[in-house]
Amino acid sequence: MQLKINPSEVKDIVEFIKNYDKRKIKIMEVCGTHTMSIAKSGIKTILPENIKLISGPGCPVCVTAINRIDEILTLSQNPKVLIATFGDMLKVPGSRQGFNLATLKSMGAKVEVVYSAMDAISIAENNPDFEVVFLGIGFETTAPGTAVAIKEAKERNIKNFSVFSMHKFVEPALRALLDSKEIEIDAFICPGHVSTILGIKGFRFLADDYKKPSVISGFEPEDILTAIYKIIMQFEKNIAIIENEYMRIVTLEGNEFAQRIMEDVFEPVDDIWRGIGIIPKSGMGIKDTYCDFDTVKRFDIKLDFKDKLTICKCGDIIKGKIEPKECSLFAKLCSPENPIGPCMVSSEGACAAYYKYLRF
Amino acid sequence: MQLKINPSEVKDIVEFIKNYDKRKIKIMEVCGTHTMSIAKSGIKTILPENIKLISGPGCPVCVTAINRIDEILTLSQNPKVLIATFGDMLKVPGSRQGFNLATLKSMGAKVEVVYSAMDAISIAENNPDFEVVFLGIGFETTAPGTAVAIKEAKERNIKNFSVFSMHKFVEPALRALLDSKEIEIDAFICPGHVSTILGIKGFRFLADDYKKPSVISGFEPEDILTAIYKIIMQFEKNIAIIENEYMRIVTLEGNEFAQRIMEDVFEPVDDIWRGIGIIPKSGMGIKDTYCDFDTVKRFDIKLDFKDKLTICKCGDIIKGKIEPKECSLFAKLCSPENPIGPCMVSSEGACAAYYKYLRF
Amino acid sequence: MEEIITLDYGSGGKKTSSLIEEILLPKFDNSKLNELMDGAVLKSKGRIAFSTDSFVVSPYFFPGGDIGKLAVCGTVNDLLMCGAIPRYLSLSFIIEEGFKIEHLKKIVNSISETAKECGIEIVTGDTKVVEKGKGDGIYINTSGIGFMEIEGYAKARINDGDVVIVTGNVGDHGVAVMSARNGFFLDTDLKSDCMPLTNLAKTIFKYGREVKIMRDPTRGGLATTLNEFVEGTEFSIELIEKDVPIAQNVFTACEILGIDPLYSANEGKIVLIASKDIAEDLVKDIKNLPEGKNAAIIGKVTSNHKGLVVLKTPIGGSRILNKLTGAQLPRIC
Amino acid sequence: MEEIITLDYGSGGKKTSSLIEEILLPKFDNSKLNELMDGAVLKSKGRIAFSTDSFVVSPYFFPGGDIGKLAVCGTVNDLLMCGAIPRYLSLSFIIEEGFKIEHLKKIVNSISETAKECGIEIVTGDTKVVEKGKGDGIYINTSGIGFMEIEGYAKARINDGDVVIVTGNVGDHGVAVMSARNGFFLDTDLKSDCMPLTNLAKTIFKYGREVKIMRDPTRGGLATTLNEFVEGTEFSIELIEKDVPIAQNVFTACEILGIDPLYSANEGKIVLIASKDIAEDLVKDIKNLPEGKNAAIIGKVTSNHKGLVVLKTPIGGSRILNKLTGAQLPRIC
Amino acid sequence: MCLAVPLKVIEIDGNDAVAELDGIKMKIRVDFVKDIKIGDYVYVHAGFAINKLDEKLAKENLELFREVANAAKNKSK
Amino acid sequence: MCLAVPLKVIEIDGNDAVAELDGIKMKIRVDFVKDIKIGDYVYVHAGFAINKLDEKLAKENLELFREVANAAKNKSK
Ligand code: SF4
Ligand code: SF4
Ligand SMILES: [Mg+2]
Ligand SMILES: [Mg+2]
Ligand SMILES: [Mg+2]
Ligand SMILES: [Mg+2]
Ligand SMILES: [Mg+2]
Ligand SMILES: [Mg+2]
Ligand SMILES: [Mg+2]
Ligand SMILES: [Mg+2]
Ligand SMILES: [Mg+2]
Ligand SMILES: [Mg+2]
Repeated sequence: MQLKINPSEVKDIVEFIKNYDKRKIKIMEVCGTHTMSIAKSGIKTILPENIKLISGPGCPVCVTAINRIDEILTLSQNPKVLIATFGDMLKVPGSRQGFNLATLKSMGAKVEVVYSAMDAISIAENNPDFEVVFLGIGFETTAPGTAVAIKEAKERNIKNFSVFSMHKFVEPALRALLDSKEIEIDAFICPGHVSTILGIKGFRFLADDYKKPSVISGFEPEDILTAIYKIIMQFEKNIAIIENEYMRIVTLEGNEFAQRIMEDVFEPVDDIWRGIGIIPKSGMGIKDTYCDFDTVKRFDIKLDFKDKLTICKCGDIIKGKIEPKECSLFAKLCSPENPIGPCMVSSEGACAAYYKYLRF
Repeated sequence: MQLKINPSEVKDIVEFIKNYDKRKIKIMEVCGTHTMSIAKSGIKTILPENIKLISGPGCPVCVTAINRIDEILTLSQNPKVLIATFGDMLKVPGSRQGFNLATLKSMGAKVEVVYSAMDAISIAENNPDFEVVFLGIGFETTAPGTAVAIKEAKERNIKNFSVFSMHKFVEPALRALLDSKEIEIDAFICPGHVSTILGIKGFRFLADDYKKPSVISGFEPEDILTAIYKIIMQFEKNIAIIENEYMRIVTLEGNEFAQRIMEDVFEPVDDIWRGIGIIPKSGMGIKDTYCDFDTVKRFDIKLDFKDKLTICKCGDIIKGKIEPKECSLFAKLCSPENPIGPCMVSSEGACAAYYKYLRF
Repeated sequence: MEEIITLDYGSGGKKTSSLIEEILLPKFDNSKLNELMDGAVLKSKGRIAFSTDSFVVSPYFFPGGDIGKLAVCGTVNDLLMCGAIPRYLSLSFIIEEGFKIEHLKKIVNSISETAKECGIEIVTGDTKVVEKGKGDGIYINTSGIGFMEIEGYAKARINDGDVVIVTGNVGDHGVAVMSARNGFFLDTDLKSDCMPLTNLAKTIFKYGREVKIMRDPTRGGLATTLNEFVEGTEFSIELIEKDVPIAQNVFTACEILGIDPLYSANEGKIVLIASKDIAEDLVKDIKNLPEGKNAAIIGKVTSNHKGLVVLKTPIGGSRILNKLTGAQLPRIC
Repeated sequence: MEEIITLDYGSGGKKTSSLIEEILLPKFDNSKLNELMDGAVLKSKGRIAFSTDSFVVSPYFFPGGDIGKLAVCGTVNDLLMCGAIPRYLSLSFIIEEGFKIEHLKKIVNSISETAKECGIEIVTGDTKVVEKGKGDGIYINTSGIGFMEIEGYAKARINDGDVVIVTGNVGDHGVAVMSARNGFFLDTDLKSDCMPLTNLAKTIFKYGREVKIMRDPTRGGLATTLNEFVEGTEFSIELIEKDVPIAQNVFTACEILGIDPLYSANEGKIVLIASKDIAEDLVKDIKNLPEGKNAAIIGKVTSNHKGLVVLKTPIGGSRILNKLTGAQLPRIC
Repeated sequence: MCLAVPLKVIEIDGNDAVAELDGIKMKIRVDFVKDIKIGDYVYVHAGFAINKLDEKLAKENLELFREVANAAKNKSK
Repeated sequence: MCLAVPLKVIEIDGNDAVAELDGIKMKIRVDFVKDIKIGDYVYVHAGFAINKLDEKLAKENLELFREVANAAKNKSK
């Protein structure tokens, strides 16, 4: 199936954007995968001065509070516990310098990288002597998979499996950002895969409630360039609507089965976001029906919601207030080899993307 | 403290024995450590034709029935079990070709070599998730140590420690050999360290009941040569008494404390000896008071007492009926690298000693 | 019972001898090794290249090869990259007890066949056995000696206007091994490119000093090797993303796992910098070899970004291509 | 947190470079290594000796040395035993993740110091990191090249009437390491004899072809090496037990653990066979070196027991001394 | 946020399925993509199909790119 | 059967003790060798002292050897 267009056609869009100088537009790409794709394709290097792309709170690793990381690291020291996690979480630093899952693993903690929540269930079955804890990170795209795993664990009566849910909803975070008024965002590139689950309706609030031109976009360079083009056009036409560029997979209503499974297992709870703080009803807590599979209850973890002091400016970066190079640690004390903040750890973190791809 | 004499003085004893040609004497050295010492010092190469030293049933590894080895190997496959053993037991073959504790360990079984029964207790304390099974082998010299370990485990309420007792009494085996009349033994070199525990009185039965000249001997070449000299002298004088050459440590009554501890923990049970078969009251069973620490009860092992067919002639060797080189497998199919029988495994086994030191 | 390696095989005694005599010597029959001395005594010539590598690949059998083939190719290729013709190899095993002798034989066989293919003699060796749980089946070290053919490959000779050439698709080995190891895929056609670079290198040698430097981009992949070429120099490399040859299935596997083929290891490729004048001819020559059919000019040396490698993307953007920072891991984000 | 090695250090990227540049290069400063190429390009000369060994000693720090010192001495000594003067060394690490960088530094330091002492250059290297639980802290391979000084040490030249010489007490290393490892002892003065044999070997070289063969009796100990000398030949060795030098504490430790010092590894001794005519002089010369003060003639070559080593005991008996069969283990019997 | 790739479904067994692209086959779950059949393309994220990729819509997407490219070209002039 | 070596007792703490010979120190148990004191020699088997080695008796043992040696010498003549 053909999914990509001819490079020469892409060039026409590039050419237009490059030469667009009519107004300043600050666009937030909400999704970390967009951040990554933008960086890898060099889109920032072809944007005119007046168009800025800023990274939003859409890297699940970056928004995870250091409090949670510390709790996970502590849990990993329990000799009965085997942590199953997406590779993304391995190097996120806790509040003690040098401590992360990778270094603790190298000192003996049991940590396995999985590709799917279902893999964690298999690990639990194959390691009956361990308590397998799956780290549930991600937004509405990832959470339904975790929900399936929890339901399956219950059905199959798997006793040594639980989920440390740090799943989050995108909307409350975007609303919090827009409501705070600390920052100016003129338009949004909306996360294509979250939209696959939530549907176009899931991001309508950006246009309806906040009057921000918004385009749901795929992840190829031509997707993103098209989205930028469409945002410019909205400004040209002086309208603010939600558009769907990612039509090959995103529908109006989204994936209702996935929504239903997610709602069956999770319920909105207040949650803390790195650098943003507590956002009401922004986290996905595991419902009581599935409390046997809730790591927090199983290990009686007293979740800490205090704002931990950190020198990292990720919070401001996630909020679009500053660019990575404006953090005084950037590329000095903080680098992908020795990351201070999560934005430098995740390959889709804004700081990592900037560090790796744009420090000419 | 000086314990050894001048080599030139030893030569005088050697010279005498070398030239002694008055009568044929077949002496059994009961103890495997004697077998080893005789082989290492080359005593057999200086004996005249008419004096023969034959190895007795005094190698604890050699006399352990293949049934027990099979049971141990099966037990080692239990993933919760950690076997703690003297190094001696590591390569004793079970009835399936190639299976021994060393090969099973190399495939993942948990096996640790200890120097003392007390080490096994420490291992149990340091590995609370494992069931530590100590393999109790040996005669009256070794059994008191195992008894102390069991008593200590009980006192300190150690829950994951037990002993697979294969400890044995020397006297019933010697009586069985002598009663069987299958073999001719003219005299005995009695085990010096067993005598340390049992005292001279422990071997008096050889002279009193069987009229065999017997000398308790230490393990230096001069000890053994002196013992041989004294045996010759008994024949010359036509007497059969028990003499104590190892006077620096062996007393008339032996070590009564050790005897008492041993009696407190163990009781005589019928036991099976490799190649000899069942000898009544020859084994040390763990008394009911300590049944919590009895591996056999703890793992509900159905001890097998059937004579297992084996091509190995160790039984005949232990009984002094044949010499190693008379076994058709010796140095052909059976060698220390690939031992068929236990006499080839233990460094003090008669076959191993012969193979290693005497195949000119 | 299946025959396995036990600690005894590493004790230096009879079992060690039997391992050497029954499994190793018959496969590496040559008079230098047969002496079983502490080392081999060899004929040498002028200047030599000397290289070493330890191989710890998991799984030790993987699509396209095994640790034995890899261990021979790895050192042979490093010697070639120095401008030398490989001649002698040492071979040292660290085997975990419990390793199947059948597996060892298979590995030894592939070592022997690869060595023959490379025209290299295995002249000295060593075998150690470590306890269960203190290894990963088998680790192999090879060290090699080659006789110098072309001297002076060095980054100091890189110059503005030079071009960057790669002899084939990049990323194959790393992706194939990662897939074989992590079991995320049910089945793939991915195969390691593990092979001796002898013919490729000999073709390149013909261009003498027109070739400035070459290297086999193993761990760290193409991106890391290119960075090593220019770091600390006055020059930068401009890499044209669309010109870098990548097999479609490697590309797809990387997309699924969220990893980057430019950082994925190669074990049968050369990346080199050559003067512009001969670049076309050289690529043509390389393409004439079956293993060079996907060779391509993938970039050029400039003075624009001192010490950096800059990737030109298909949409006309550019970005920095750094050295690898940390092992590549499958990601969901 | 204490700095430790993580998998990233073995990924071939930035961390690998930093390991090399910050920990390794400063200690092994030499122009060949600094190039950081795939291998080193070296001056050679006539005929060379080539040897390899992997070192897996546990514990890696032991009384009298550490795995680093051992790794340098081991290969240096093997080259000397070939009749060569050691010149170049390769160095390859297999490090288990979680290994303390402080420990690595200590080991690297001792490698560097030992290399200096031996007058050998470390010219090429490699570092791999394996997952926790797939190693034992650190394994090291060294391979070495030496320039031939005396050719023709070979068992074919052993003859009836030759004598067997050992340059000092036997069994030290094996017993010291076993004691350090198994913790059966609370405390001992046992120390590995690990050291370069350079001066001893050079002294022996002076006797040219009057020395028939020599070897460092490492794994398998004196007994195994002597067997290797005569197995498959027409000759036997008669060893005089009382003349074999053994330190009192080594003897005692062996008695306690039930092991045999003649099978215990040495890492700083030479055993050799020389013609009778020069034996006394040679021993005198060796004794003049501090490391040779316990040297002794310990036996002779005869034709009595083709291929065997026969031990003459103090009481006038004799027995065969075989090769080691299986690892030595502490015993109670 | 969420990497996802389009793969072709080649086996289905309840909520388990096998998907393939360029010879790379992987087990996936299709719990929330109903009425799926062999030959369908799905976007897979973290082992789960998150939606079907409709061939018709994919074509429309391409057309959208071309329209935008055209419009951009005209506007640039 | 039972290797045992004579070691010198250098520390005592209840049934635990430390014994030494030629600089080699090891923990031993002295459960069944009572009235032990520092400086005593004991025979140690598998970590347990099995008996004290009496200096006087050791001398007698040496004398025994010598007597036997003497007697043997005379008999050989
Ligand atoms: S550069 Fe590092 S410390 Fe600064 S904001 Fe980014 S991640 Fe945080
Ligand atoms: S040679 Fe082997 S098979 Fe024969 S009796 Fe001895 S141990 Fe048994
Ligand atoms: Mg998304
Ligand atoms: Mg005894
Ligand atoms: Mg050697
Ligand atoms: Mg190399
Ligand atoms: Mg290499
Ligand atoms: Mg070696
Ligand atoms: Mg290379
Ligand atoms: Mg060597
Ligand atoms: Mg060596
Ligand atoms: Mg290397």
